[in-house]
Amino acid sequence: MAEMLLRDAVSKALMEALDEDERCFLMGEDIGAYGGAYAVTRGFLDKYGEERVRDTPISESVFVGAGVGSAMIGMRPIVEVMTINFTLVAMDQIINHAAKLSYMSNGQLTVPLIIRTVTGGGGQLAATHSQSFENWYASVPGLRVVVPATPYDALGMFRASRKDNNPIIFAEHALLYRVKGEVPEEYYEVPLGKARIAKPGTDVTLVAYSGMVRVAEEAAAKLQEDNISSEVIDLRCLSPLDLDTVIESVKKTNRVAVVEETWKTGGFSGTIASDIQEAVFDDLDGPVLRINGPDVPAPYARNIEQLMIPNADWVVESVKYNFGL
Amino acid sequence: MAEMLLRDAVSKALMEALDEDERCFLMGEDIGAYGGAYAVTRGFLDKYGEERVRDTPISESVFVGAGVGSAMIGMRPIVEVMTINFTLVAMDQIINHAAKLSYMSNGQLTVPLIIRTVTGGGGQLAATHSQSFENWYASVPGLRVVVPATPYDALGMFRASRKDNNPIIFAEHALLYRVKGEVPEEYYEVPLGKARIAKPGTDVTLVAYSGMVRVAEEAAAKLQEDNISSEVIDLRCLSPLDLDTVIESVKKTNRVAVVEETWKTGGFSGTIASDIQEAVFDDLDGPVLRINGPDVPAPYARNIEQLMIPNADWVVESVKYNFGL
Amino acid sequence: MATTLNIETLAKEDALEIFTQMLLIRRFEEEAERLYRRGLVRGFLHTYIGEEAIAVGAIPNLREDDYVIGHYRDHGHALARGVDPKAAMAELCGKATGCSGGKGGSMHLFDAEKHFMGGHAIVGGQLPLAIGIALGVKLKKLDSVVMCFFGDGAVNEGEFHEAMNMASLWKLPVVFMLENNLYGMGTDVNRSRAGGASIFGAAEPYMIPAVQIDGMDVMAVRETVSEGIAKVREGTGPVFIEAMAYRFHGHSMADPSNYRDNEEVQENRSRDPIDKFREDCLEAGKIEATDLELAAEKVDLVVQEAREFAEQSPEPAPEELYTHIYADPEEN
Amino acid sequence: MATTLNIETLAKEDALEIFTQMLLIRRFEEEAERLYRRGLVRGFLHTYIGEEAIAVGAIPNLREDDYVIGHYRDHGHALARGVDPKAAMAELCGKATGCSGGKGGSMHLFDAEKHFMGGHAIVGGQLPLAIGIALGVKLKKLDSVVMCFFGDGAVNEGEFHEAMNMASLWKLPVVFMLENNLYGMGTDVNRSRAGGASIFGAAEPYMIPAVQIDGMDVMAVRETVSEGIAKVREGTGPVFIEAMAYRFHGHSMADPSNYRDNEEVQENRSRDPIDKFREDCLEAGKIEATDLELAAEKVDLVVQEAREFAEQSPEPAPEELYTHIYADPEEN
Ligand SMILES: Cc1ncc(C[n+]2csc(CCOP(=O)(O)OP(=O)(O)O)c2C)c(N)n1
Ligand SMILES: Cc1ncc(C[n+]2csc(CCOP(=O)(O)OP(=O)(O)O)c2C)c(N)n1
Ligand SMILES: [Mg+2]
Ligand SMILES: [Mg+2]
Repeated sequence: MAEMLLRDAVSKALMEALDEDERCFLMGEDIGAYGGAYAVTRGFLDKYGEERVRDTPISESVFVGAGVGSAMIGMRPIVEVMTINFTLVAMDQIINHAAKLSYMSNGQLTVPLIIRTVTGGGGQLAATHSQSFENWYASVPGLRVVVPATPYDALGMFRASRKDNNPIIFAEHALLYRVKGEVPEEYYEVPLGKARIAKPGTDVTLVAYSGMVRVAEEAAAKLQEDNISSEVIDLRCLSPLDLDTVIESVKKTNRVAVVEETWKTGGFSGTIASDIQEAVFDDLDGPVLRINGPDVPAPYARNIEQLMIPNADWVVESVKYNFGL
Repeated sequence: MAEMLLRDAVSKALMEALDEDERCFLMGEDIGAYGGAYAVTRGFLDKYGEERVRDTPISESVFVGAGVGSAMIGMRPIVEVMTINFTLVAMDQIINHAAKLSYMSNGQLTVPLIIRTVTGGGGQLAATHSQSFENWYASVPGLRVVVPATPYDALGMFRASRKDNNPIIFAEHALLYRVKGEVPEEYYEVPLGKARIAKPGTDVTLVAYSGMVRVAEEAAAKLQEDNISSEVIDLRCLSPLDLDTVIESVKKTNRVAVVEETWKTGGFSGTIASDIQEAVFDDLDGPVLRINGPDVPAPYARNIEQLMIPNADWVVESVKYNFGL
Repeated sequence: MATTLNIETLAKEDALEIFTQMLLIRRFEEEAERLYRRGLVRGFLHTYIGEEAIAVGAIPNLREDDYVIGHYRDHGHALARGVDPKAAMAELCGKATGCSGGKGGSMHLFDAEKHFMGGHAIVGGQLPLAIGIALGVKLKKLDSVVMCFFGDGAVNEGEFHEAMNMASLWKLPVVFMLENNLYGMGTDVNRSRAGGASIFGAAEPYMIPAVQIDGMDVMAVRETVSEGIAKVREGTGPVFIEAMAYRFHGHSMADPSNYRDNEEVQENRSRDPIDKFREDCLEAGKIEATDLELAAEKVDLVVQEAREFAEQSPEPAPEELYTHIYADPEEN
Repeated sequence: MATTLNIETLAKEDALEIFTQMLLIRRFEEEAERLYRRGLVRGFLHTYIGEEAIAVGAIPNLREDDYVIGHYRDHGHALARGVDPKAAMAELCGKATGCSGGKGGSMHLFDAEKHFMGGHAIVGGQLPLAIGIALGVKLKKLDSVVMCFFGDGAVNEGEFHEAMNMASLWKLPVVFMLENNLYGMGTDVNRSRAGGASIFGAAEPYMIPAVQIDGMDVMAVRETVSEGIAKVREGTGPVFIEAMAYRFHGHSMADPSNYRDNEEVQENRSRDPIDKFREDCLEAGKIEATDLELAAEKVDLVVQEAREFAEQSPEPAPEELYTHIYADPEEN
C-alpha cells in the first residue's frame, strides 16, 4: 500500500487508460507541452506522443464536441476542460449533445466520453474562476457525475468510469490535488454509484462530496471531542446517486446535515435533503440541514473568500445548534 | 379590464419600454423581419425601425454579451434568446459576465439587462428543445429570474424588471402564450419577489411557477371536489424568492407539495422543499412533496412526452396518497 | 454547359437514380406536410423542398464507411443516405418504428447502421460532432470521410469558427457542405454576415480549399463533391463546398413567410432542381419521358407505403420513456 | 526608421511620458512578483513584462470618453489608462482600497470612472462586452471608441468570430487590439491556429481593415493605433491591429516554463521595448540620460508608495462579502 497524492492517482489512472486501451486518447488545453495546468499530465506528451496527448486550441466547444463525436464511433476520449468554470462555453455540447445522443437515437449511439475538469474555490481566483457546477450536471439525465474525495477513489472511480459507456463529468477539486492517501498496488475498482461511509457513527449523519468530505471529517473529529458521534458519508458520485446508503444512515442517526461547497440556493444539497425527508420523514428528529456556501460570487480577498467556504467549525456549530446537541 | 393573451401582454410591455425609455432597445434572432419566433414582436420592426429592433446573426454568445456591454454604459437592452435551450451557448456571458460584473467591480458597474426567453416542454420539440433551466439561473447570485404565469403578471413584472438594475432572466413558457387573462387598462406594477396566492385554501399548499401554476390550479379544483381545500401559490420569481408567503401558508395547512416541470434531480423544488422543512419542520404533517418531471430527456412522441409533464391528476393522486387525504 | 456535358457521360441508370432520389425527397416531404396539417406530424417540421439537388448530388458519392451528419432540415440527407422512408416517416409521426424510435422526431433522425449520424437541432451543434467523428476516423487510421451539412445561419455561430480551425489544423477528413439558402429563418444572409451572401471566402484564413457551386444543379453538385471527397480521402485535410440554394417553402410549418417577396420566391421556384434535371435529361436524350413517369409512379408508391407504415405503426410503449437514457452496460 | 523619424518629431515631454509609463508598468509588475513570492498577492498573477509598448503605445491615444477593456493580463492596460497604481496594487493584495474593492484581484481590475471596463478572466469573454459597449456608444450617438485587448489564444474561441462579424456588420466603433505574444499559456500559436503565427489576415472575411505591427516598438504602435482610432471615430466600423509581442516571464506565476527554449526567450528579451525606446531617444538626442534616470527614480517612488499603500490598507470588512451582488435599487 503506497501513499499517493490525488494528483498522482489521476495521473496513474490516465496512464493506465493510454497503456491499456488504444481507443483512449487525451485532449485539452495545455495538457501536452505545458504539462497540464495542474500538472496532472506532466511528461505525458513525451511518453505518448502528439496523437494521443492532444493540445487543443482554446476552443472548448469544439474540443468537447470532438470528444463526443469520436466517442460516437467507438473511441474512448478523455477530454480535459481546464476548470469547470470554462465548461460554460462548452455547455451546449455537453447538455444538448453528449447527454442526449443515446436517448434521441434510441440507443443507436453511445457516448463513452470522460470529461475531466477541475472544480471548487478557495484558491483566491475570484468570481469567474471559483465555481462548482457539478450539481447542475448531476441534474441532466444522460450524464454521470463523479466527484472523488480521495486518491483511492480518484483512481478506482476513474477505472470504473472507463468501463462505463456514458458521458461522464469527472470533477477533481483543485485543493485536493495535494492530498495524500493510501492507494493499493493491486488492481481495484470503485463502482460508480456506491457511496462510502468515511467514518461510522451514531448520532448524526454528515453527507458530503469532493472537497467537503475533509471538512465533514474534520467536523466529525471535533464533534467527537464533545462525545457526539457522526457518521460521515462521502457520496463519491452525484449521478448515479446512492441514496440508499444515506437513508440507511439517517434511519440510525435520525439527524442529518448535507455539506456542500456551492451556493445554497439551487445546490445539490436541496435535492439530497428533500430526498431524505421524503424517504424517512418519520425517522427525523429535526429538519435536514444544508450547510452550503452562501449565495455570493467568490471574492478575491482571502479573508472574505474564507467566509464563503464551509469549514469544520461552521459544521460543528450548525449541527450542535440545530440539533440541540 | 381587458382580456389579453400572455403573448400580447408581453408585446405591450415591450412597446411600453420602447415608447417610454430611449435607452431601451430589443435585440435577438428573428425578432424583426420574421416578427419573432413566437410572434411577440410582430410589427415592431416597422414601428420602431432597425436601430431599436435589432435582428441579430445566430450568435447568441455575442448578442447576449452585447446586451451586457451596452448595459454597462447605461443602455437598457432587452435581449431575446429564442428559447432557453439556446441560452446554453451564451451561458458564459450570462453566468461569468452579466452576473459577476457588479460584484467584481465592487459596484462600479451595473448590468440592467433583461434577457427574455421561452421555456418549457410539451410542444413535441424533443430533447434539445424542451428544457427549462430557470432553476439553474436562479442559483446564480447576481441574476434575477422572473417566471410569470399570467398575462397580468407578465406585464406587471416586466414593468418592474425595467426598473430593476440587474441582469434578469425573464422566462416565458411557450404553452402560456395563448393563455388569456385579465389585464387592467390603468398602470400597475407587480414587484419582483412577491409570490401570489392564486387560490386560498386550508388543507394543503401547492407551490408552483410558470407553466405549472395552471396545473396546480386545476389540481386544486379537482381536490375541492373531494372537499380538500388547497392553497395555490404562484412564486412568480425564483430570484428573489418569496419564501415568506410559502412559509405562512404551510404554517396554516401543514402540508405542502412543490410542482415543477423540470427534472426532479437538481430541480428548484429541492431548494424550496428544503427551505420549507428547515423553516417549519414542526409544523409539517408529513414530508414536503416534490412533483417534478421525471429525470428523462424529452421524447418527441406525444404519448410518452405527456408522461413526463406533471398534470393535475398526477398532483391530485400524489397529494391524496402521500398525505392520506 | 458543364452540366449537359456531364449528363451525356452519365449512365442511364444513374440518371434515373438521381431523378428518383430527388423526387422521393420532394414527395416524401409533401406528404409530411399533409400529415402535419392532419396533426400526425407535430413539433417543428422543416422541409428541404427546393434543395434536393444538394443531398442527392452530394451524398451518393460517399462510401458506406463514410459518415453523414447535418442539421434539423434532415429528411433529404437521411433519404439520400438510404435511410428507409418508412422508418423516417414513422419517426416524423412519433412511432416506435421510427428511425429514432419516435424519440427524436423530424429534427433528430438517426440511422447509425447507415452511418447517418443525425439531424441536430441546435444551430451549429453538429459541427463539433463532425470534427470528432473525423478525428476518430483519423485515430483509427481509416480513410473514411465525414460529410457535414449546415446552413448559412450556422456560419455565424462561434462553433463554425472553432470547427474550421480544428479541422484544418489537425488535417481532418471533413467535407464541409454549406447549404446557403440565403436565409436563416427570416434573416437574409446579407443582414447577418459582414461578408455578404457569398460565404466560401470565409474558409481562406483557415487554409481550407473552398468552392461555390449552384446547389440547384445536381450534376454540378455531384461533380464538385466527388472531387472534394477524393481530395479529402487523400488525408490532406478538409474541403469546403458552398452550395447556393433556396428553400421554396417556409423555414418550418410555423413560418409566417412575410420576409421574402413573392417575386423572389417565384423566380427561384422557376429554377426547380428536379424540373431542371428532368429537362436536361430529356434534352440530352438520356432518358425517355416514359421512364420518368414510371419512376415517379414508383416514388409515389414508396411514399404511400411510408405513410401507411407510419400511420399503422404503434406509438412507443410507455416504458420507452425510460429506455436508452444511459447506454446498456454491456456495450463496452 | 519610421520610428526614429517619429521620435524626432516627438515632443520631449511626450517621450519622457512614454518612457515613464512603460517603466512604471515594468516596475509595478516586478514589485507584484515580489509581493506574490511574499504571499501578499495570491491567486493567478499574469505579468505583461515585455509587452509594455503595446499598452503605452495604444491607450494614451484615446480620449477620456473612449473605453478600454481587456483580458486578465491587465496591469499594463490599467496603468496606461491612468488607473491609480496604489489602487491597482491594493487590488492585487486583496485590500478594501483596491480598484475593485479587493473582490476582483489581479485578473479583474476595474475603474469605471476612467472608462477602464475591466480585466476579464474568461478567455475571449471580453470581446462580446466590447461589442456591447460599442453598440451602446453608437445608439447614444456618441463618437467614443472602444479599444479591446485580447491574446492570440483568444482568437480560437468562437466568440472572436461572432464579435468580429457583428462589429463589422453593425459598423461598431471598436479597435480590436490583438496582442500576439506567440503563446496561449504553453501552446505555440502554430500549434493552435490553422493559419499560423500571423493572424491579422483572419480579419479579411469580415471586411475589417487589419494591419500587423511590431508590438515591441512603442512608436510604431503609437502611430498605427492613432491612425486606427481616427478611422474608427469616423463611424465606418472597426479596425484590427495585430501587435507582435513576447512575454518575457511565464504565463502566470505558476508556469513551469518548459515549453519555450531558452534561446528563443533570450533572443526576444534582447529586444526589450523599454531598452529600445531608451536607446532610440538617446540616439535621437531627444532626452538626456539624466532625464531618464530622474524619471526612473520617480517611477520607483510611485511603485514604493503603491506597495506601502497596499500593505497598509485594510482588508475588506467581512460584510463586504455580501455587498454589490446586486445593484443598489436607487440607481435606475
Ligand atoms: C443555437 C440555436 N439558436 C437558434 C436556433 C433556432 N433556429 C433554428 S433553425 C434557425 C435558422 C438556421 O438557419 P440556417 O443555418 O441558414 O439553416 P436553414 O434553416 O436555412 O437550412 C434558427 C435561428 C437553434 N435551433 N439553435
Ligand atoms: C474560456 C477559458 N478557457 C481557458 C482559460 C485558461 N486560460 C487562461 S489564459 C489562457 C491562455 C490565453 O492565451 P492568450 O489569449 O494568447 O493570452 P496571453 O495569456 O498570451 O496574453 C488560458 C488557456 C480561461 N481563462 N478561459
Ligand atoms: Mg439558411
Ligand atoms: Mg498569447
